[in-house]
Amino acid sequence: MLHTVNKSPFERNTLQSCLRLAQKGSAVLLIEDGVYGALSGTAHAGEIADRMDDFSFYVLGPDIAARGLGESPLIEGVQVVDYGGFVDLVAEHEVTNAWL
Amino acid sequence: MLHTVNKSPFERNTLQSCLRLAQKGSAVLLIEDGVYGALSGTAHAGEIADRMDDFSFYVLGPDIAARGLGESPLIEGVQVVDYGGFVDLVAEHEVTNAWL
Amino acid sequence: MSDEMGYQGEVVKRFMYVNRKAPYGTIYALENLETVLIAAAFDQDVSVVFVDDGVYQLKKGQDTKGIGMKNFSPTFRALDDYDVEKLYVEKESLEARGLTAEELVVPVEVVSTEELREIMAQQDVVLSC
Amino acid sequence: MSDEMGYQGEVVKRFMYVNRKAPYGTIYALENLETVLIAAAFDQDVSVVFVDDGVYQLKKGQDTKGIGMKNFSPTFRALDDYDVEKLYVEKESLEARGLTAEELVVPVEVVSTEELREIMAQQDVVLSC
Amino acid sequence: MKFGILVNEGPFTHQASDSAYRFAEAALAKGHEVWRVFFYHDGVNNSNKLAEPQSDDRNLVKLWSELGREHDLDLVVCVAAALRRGIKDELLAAGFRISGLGQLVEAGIQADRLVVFGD
Amino acid sequence: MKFGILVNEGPFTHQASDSAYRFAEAALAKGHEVWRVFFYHDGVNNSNKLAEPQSDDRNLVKLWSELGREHDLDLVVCVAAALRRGIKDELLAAGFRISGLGQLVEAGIQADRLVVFGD
Repeated sequence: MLHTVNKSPFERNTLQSCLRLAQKGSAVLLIEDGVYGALSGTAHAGEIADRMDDFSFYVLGPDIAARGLGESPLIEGVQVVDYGGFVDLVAEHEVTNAWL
Repeated sequence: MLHTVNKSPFERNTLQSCLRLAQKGSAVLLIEDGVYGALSGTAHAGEIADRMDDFSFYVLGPDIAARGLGESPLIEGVQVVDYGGFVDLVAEHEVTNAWL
Repeated sequence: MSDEMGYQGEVVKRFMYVNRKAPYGTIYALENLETVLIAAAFDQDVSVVFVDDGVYQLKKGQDTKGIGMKNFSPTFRALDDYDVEKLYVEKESLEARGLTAEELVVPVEVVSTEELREIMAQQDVVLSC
Repeated sequence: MSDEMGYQGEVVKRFMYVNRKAPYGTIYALENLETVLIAAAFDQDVSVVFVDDGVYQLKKGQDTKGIGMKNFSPTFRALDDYDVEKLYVEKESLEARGLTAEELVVPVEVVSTEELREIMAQQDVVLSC
Repeated sequence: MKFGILVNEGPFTHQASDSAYRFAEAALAKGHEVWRVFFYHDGVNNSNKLAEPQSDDRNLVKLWSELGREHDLDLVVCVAAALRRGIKDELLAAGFRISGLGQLVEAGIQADRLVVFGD
Repeated sequence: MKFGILVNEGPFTHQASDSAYRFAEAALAKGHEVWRVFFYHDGVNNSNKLAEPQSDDRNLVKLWSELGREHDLDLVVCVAAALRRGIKDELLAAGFRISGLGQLVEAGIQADRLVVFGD
């Protein structure tokens, strides 16, 4: 299953809920304000860094660039995709679950 | 100053930010989904219970009743007001700050 | 895919609706419930999940007269008439809010986080809100 | 009340705009900025505060071409032309996000939570979003 | 006392407009003046007269219009926010008018209290 | 592959409609089919042809209309959500149609993937 998260982990509990309820082996794609969760060196970086063995993490590049984070270090192992890569991820997984 | 909080403390960081940035002696009124913060016996009850000496806490009764919490125990010291009481609180404080 | 044929020969899929938001503060709970009813009317295999603040949607004793909004919680009791019988509530979400299953407007199956993960993994379509 | 007379004999109030939301995910940051500019045009005593995810509004290097939205961060640099010079960023919010003042598009005053409480307590009108 | 009210969200989607309406009603009942209600962000959608909620639900557009008529309220819809969202004069319910953001600043200046309802 | 897309928020207020649009565009560019785009909740506001954003901003209503025309997309606005919010036939931009929630369920059944964008 592919899970998308579009909320900042600083503002809402969405990322936490996704990571609690997603099965190991799932893919998690961070989009919109969710991309802040992919940054290393923040107070919430551990939420993803600690689960690197359980999930494949992706982040939407255009949303990273829009927010001025193009040069900011991401958590090691998070893969950057564009909208085409987003489409591929949806196609590769039988179900997509958007955590709103 | 009167502060209003309309978000659930389970979902967002709004109540925490309000309590961090409000001056001691301020009044805090919980409305809409913010009323969940006034319940005792929840995982977030401590956020308000621990600050009872610093702030005067109020909760909007109609929002409590709407959510089926009319019989639920509130944190000790939280005062229930109706919309008229909300108006009085605004009138009594020179400034109202809505934490959205 | 787990598609199977319904009694009219139509495709039946497993639809899961995940409710994570409290009622009344926003309209999502109400409008999501409308979607659940329609999916059931289309004879799909519908599950409804309540996690996080979504469990508050089911709290007994809602009285919305004071806020002028419509109390839609009785509609949850109509789900049974639509053969929507798979209602799951996450134990952890319930406990964090100091609630018990007895305080909810309809009978639900209280499941662990691990059980819910399993159920969610078996769906064809998941709609969270 | 702290009303005083402006240069045209009008009432001047202390308006504080508190930005707590990240840019682009929602429109609040952009539309709030429009309000700040208008308040300044009315010769009010305007302060702008950035806390929580609001500090992200000021991050340098925003490039919105890929999402098709307008990059409004340059407008923060125009605040100076409107004599909006009181820009406060909470130190705690900045540090939690691993950011420094050098990474922001405009010079700001980085203040402690305690200092911000004091500044907020002196306002006549506070608009948070 | 003179109150200014700011409504930042559309009807139905968030409770903000409901809360603002109940607050305005209660303030008027206590003899206060509601000096202006300003609709910003999605709040501009509160003025759309085509809104037709289910018959057993409240109609916030009508409620605001009627409260405005009874108490001669100044219901101002922000022009910039409205244009963006397709709220034009031809959609305005009775009692609403479209004007600039300056009207919000003016409410902040002239009213004794400004109370904000939003998301 | 056949994609269904659900848009839950209005234009401008949340990025949801932008993200959905970019996703649809990318899916079409890769040769996938966008079987239906369903607009629910505040998403119905994406169909309001009166929307007039600033000239240097994107116009999401037009973008959806144009994408719909180029690729013969089925852009469906939920009638219940639309009525409540005052979106009627006379406001519909080219290419949108109003229909029932069953069209969303049908998208879930018929499409290989349903992707949701919202708040």
